[in-house]
Amino acid sequence: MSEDNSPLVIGFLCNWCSYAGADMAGTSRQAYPPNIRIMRVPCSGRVDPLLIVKCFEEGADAVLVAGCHPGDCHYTEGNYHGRRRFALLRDLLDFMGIEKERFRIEWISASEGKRFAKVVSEFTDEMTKLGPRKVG
Amino acid sequence: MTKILGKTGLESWLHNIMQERALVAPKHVGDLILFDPVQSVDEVVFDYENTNLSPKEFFFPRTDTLFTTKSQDNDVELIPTIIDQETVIFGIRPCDARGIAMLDGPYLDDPADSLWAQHRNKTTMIGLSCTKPAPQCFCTSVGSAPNDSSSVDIMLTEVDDGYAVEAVTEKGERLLQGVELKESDVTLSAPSCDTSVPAEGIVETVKKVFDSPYWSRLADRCIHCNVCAYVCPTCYCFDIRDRTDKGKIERIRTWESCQSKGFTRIAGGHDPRADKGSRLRQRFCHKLLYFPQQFGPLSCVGCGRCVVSCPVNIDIREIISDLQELGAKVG
Amino acid sequence: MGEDFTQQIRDKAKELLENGAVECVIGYETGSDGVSARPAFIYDAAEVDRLAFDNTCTHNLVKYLLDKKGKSTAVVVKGCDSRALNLLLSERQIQRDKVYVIGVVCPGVVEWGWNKRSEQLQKRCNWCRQHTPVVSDFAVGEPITEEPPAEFADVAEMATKTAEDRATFWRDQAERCIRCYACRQACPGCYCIDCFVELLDPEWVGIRIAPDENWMWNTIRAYHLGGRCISCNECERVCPVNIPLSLLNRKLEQEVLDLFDYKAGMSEDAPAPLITFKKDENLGIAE
Amino acid sequence: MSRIGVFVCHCGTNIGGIVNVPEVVEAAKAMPLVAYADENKYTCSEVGQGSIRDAIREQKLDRVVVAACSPRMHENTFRKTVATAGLNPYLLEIANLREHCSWVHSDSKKATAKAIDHVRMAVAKVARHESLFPKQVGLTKRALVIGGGITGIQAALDIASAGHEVVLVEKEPSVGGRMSQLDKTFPTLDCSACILTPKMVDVAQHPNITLLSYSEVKEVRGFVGNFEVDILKKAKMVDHKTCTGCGTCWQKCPEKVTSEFDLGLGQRTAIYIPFAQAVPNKPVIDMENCRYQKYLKWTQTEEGKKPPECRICEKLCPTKSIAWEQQEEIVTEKFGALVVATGFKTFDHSVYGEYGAGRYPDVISSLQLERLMSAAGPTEGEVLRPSDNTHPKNIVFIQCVGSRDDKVGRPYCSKVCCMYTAKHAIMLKEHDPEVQCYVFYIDIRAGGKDFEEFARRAQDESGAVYLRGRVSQIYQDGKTLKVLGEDSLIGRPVEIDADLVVLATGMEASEDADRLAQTLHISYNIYNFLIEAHPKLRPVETQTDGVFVAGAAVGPRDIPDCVAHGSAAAAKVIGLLSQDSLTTDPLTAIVAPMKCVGCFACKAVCPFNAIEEQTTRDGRIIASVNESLCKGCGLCVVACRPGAINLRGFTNQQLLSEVMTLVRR
Repeated sequence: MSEDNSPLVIGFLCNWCSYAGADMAGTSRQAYPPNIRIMRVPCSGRVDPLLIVKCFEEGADAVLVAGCHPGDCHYTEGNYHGRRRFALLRDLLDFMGIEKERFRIEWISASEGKRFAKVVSEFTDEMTKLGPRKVG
Repeated sequence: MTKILGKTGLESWLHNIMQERALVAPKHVGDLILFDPVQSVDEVVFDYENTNLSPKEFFFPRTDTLFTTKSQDNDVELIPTIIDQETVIFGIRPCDARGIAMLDGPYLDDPADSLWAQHRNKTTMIGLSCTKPAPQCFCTSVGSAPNDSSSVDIMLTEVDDGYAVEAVTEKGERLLQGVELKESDVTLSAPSCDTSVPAEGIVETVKKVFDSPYWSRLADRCIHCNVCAYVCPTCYCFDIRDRTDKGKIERIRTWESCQSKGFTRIAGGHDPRADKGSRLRQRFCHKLLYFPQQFGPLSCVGCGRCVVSCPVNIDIREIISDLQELGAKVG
Repeated sequence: MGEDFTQQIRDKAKELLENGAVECVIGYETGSDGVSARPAFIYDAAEVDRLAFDNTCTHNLVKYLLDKKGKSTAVVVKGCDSRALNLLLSERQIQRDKVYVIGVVCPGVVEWGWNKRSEQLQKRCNWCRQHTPVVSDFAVGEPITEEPPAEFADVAEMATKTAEDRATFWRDQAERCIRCYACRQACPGCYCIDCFVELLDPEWVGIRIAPDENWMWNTIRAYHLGGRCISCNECERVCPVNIPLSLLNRKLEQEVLDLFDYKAGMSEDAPAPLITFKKDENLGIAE
Repeated sequence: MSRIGVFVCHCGTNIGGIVNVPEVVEAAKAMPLVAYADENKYTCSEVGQGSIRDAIREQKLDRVVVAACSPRMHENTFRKTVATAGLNPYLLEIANLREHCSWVHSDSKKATAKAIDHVRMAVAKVARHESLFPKQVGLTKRALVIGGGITGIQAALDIASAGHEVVLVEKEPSVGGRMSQLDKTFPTLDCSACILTPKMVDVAQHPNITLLSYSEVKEVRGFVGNFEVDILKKAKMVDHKTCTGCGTCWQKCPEKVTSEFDLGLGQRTAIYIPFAQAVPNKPVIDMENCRYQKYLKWTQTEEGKKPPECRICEKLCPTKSIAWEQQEEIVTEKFGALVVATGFKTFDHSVYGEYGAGRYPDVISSLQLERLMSAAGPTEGEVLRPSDNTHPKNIVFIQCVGSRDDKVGRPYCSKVCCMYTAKHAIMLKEHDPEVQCYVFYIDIRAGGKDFEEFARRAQDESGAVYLRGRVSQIYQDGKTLKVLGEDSLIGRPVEIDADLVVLATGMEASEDADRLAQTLHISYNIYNFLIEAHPKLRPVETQTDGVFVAGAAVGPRDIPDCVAHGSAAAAKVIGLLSQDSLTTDPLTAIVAPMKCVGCFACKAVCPFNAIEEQTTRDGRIIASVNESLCKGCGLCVVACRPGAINLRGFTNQQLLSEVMTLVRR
């Protein structure tokens, strides 16, 4: 939580699709809340569960991982592996007390600027409603 | 003449202590018994063999901040950790107390460790002598006894109508001020600890059997976790590393053990004790050879925690008798 | 049960050592308390009588094969332990031709501690669906073939709690953890040269033995066992502060079963779920 | 101690308008290891880049952070900048303050705070960057052009005439694409065949071009300079080496089938060439409808009536070129560059219920009208009503069918319909002076050279009545079609008895363009049009080096633009193939031998088989990375539990420092 306790959202965006989608949201001036901090990774398959757990351990309120739609991955299989890793990690985190909604995975292509803005707005509002992390 | 403090008297005394000092006592945590700060007297456990972890935690915490930094327009000031909290540990067994006292050697010899020194003089130990030693206990074989009060500030011994109280140190007497004790002429019986371990002359024996293949055979089943070192009241090794958080830098000291794989790894990746046998030998050489050579007593107080906690039953008593046998053969 | 199994193991060990088939037999012997079992390494045929098998033989001896790479070794395995063989074989840590497996059909291990032995089965043995070893060169005991389907009542019970309660529960466990890494050292699936928790650069987990760092350690340790844990439950047994690690492992075991229809260690060549995928599987995320 | 330089860009007002740039510069100065921080109006300009070069020299900087627009925009630009100042180009990190900050947030205070965080993350990451050195890799000087329409033909010819070998793959039996189905072309009214056929023949005869018709790309491996492509050559059942294209077979073949080329208005035989000027001018056999194939299938099951064995083509073929035993075959070839020119297909107007949903034979698409007007068409150029083959007098055109219509998911304008409808109005008047054309339109878009004049001619000289409004209903009324619409300019409904209704159907991406894009690892939008690297600056490149796109496959485009696009793609390919070797991207994975436990999870997840096995001196088998195959996706790094393998440019240390500087501020 930053000072005015609006949620800190950390976004891992794959360079080929979602980061380009976020760029597209920029070029078409699709506004969204400024809580998200975006990190560029070559592929959603490069997002390490260690990084995600580190975000939550250090107090981040929410994590978004966005990659190419299955089948579109620039490296063919990156998002397929990512999908399995995040499915398992999300259930484990939920079991450990980090609500499932705090860790969101989306497939956003290079041309879906509007959709990226919608996803980030929805996610930020949802996290604001959910409030700060109660424990840890 | 022994002075007696009734059970209720003891409870109200502990209650008073709790007002201005932090009271640490054995407490049920899940199905463990651990030394833990208590908020009310009824949390205190009175009849137990010994706690799962040793009380060294309150003198040499598992994680401690040696100092923090404050930087203003690029000059950096080191702020050492000051401990001002007075603590009373109730229910410490004689073997544990002796373990703590024994660590004064490595920690208070010049240059003294300020944190250990502060913990030691800010903490008062109320000992509780053992009425029925556990099967894993062998304190009598290593120079202590179930009622050894040499290292505590106050020694309590359970008797029929309460506890016999003996103020051992002046710090103990100060803590007992204002506590009215009954006189009684009950004589305190010396409980026996019947497991005997041939620890006599073990220092010489270990020197002789240092190169024996016994160590690597013994280490076969050792999985090299750090349980024995962390539950042991006399293991005091640590690791230091800096940590930055929100611009503040802290120097952190935490428990470490010779059984960890990287413990003796040196720059460039070489590790003088890479194989399992030498790492396990290091533990017992330190306790039965190096420490006595440098500070006098064996660095083992016979609390038996490592015997109980070791996942693969590496039993120091069995090792001592094996070594004596081996030593005799080597001649 | 004990006498017959013990004798069969001793005879087989004697035979293997005498004909030089193996350099060492890893089995169980009675510990220093005269009550509970501990691992035993027999190199000399004359010492086979140290070997014994009873219902306190719980250690997963497959872990020791990691120290015996390249040396032909015999190992006594129960049903659950045997799955660790397939795990290590599929991850190329041991060679099948260097391991002689004495597979014992396991009736279940009782709750025991040093100098303490109850007759009550360990809870993990009630959950056990693998009494018969999946791999064995020499079988001891009658194989139990039909096993009821796995059930995860403990995981379900935990799932009924609110997120805050679960978070508080795991924070309390993390508070007690003293980072002795016994859970890692006992686990056959943990054989990294440098574990992520001890890395200085990148320093994933800080050095402090404190709730935050401990929480991360326990979370990632469990995640690294996702789809690999064979539920021998050694990690929970060896934990000196009784952290219920089986809850974490079994939660992941259930998820891996539901998501990928995969059970760890059942075969040497089935790839672990997290290093393969199916293009059109629906895992309920990003739908 | 490294000395980091931070250069924050105003980008005119794009960033400076919302983000308080001086405040970001001040904050940057206080960040650890930052030795110099400055701001520029336009960092990417010559002045801006100069200020970076000077600062590197004067301040002895060893790492640079440029806080400006998206790295996808100018990362390479700034890498060259720092390289010219003597710094390794990879000691650079870009903080995205424009697309991800100023352009999407209005609250200046929060946007500035976010900008500072993005700079803080870039500084934390660049502090852990190491110098990286690209490698030189060999290059196959051959190009593959996918799609034999006018764009593909143009690209192939240009590349071939530059001296490089080209393979042109075309799915249909003949090259020519959609253009071969046209009669005339706007705005010059050239006959389409006259300007297209010579180029088709050139492609077939050019010494450097290998034409693989009736073939498809199945799989693409490798990377720029070293692609390996599996091409499926479908079974033609005719040996094109010996066949002379005399035509006897397709004249005598008894099986008549509706011709796809004539869009169902005409017929073709089972052994056929799609149209007269087809190149290659040799037939293929349609396996579905060839009577002999039906007979063969019958012999396996022997159910139902025994079909005739036929094989007439085989009997009559003077050169015995019928080859029943021919199988489909996959050939694998190496290429340095790929051009995708898969063109477009017309919108299927049957989704429009109000236009009769395809039930009325006299409601046809514009492309079908082209076939009717074409001399090589089913009616040899006579425009006849498909229902009764009479000459239509009243012809109604409806524009924007499947374009500019969200209801059918086609909101975009297809750019060419207004022009080809004007062409149709002019040509029909020329064919038959009594014809009266009516055109229902939303807006007439005639933006090309001489386009507006051409559109005016349709109204002024050809007497076409342009009605601004939509058609609400068409229904069959006896022999004619009742067209109900409105003329919004005079605000009155209009009703026309039409003999023929022509729907100006829009352009769509061609069949399974998405599957091909996935095979080539290039992205495509929701209409399956291929996405170019940058719509303005890199129109024919893609994000995947070595893969170029051109023509209508990228978006609606007319013939002049397609030809220009084809040549542009060819120019890019020629530029690429003119180099003797290629520099590879050094952002690849690297193994720490001491940490690898040899579990080979990395090898299992690597999509590019870039992980090899290597034995160390002490006999351990560990992983090692083949850097020319590794594409830097990082899958192996996450699969590696002990963290033995790392990804240069996105190392564990770099990503962790970015997260840590965020959460521990």
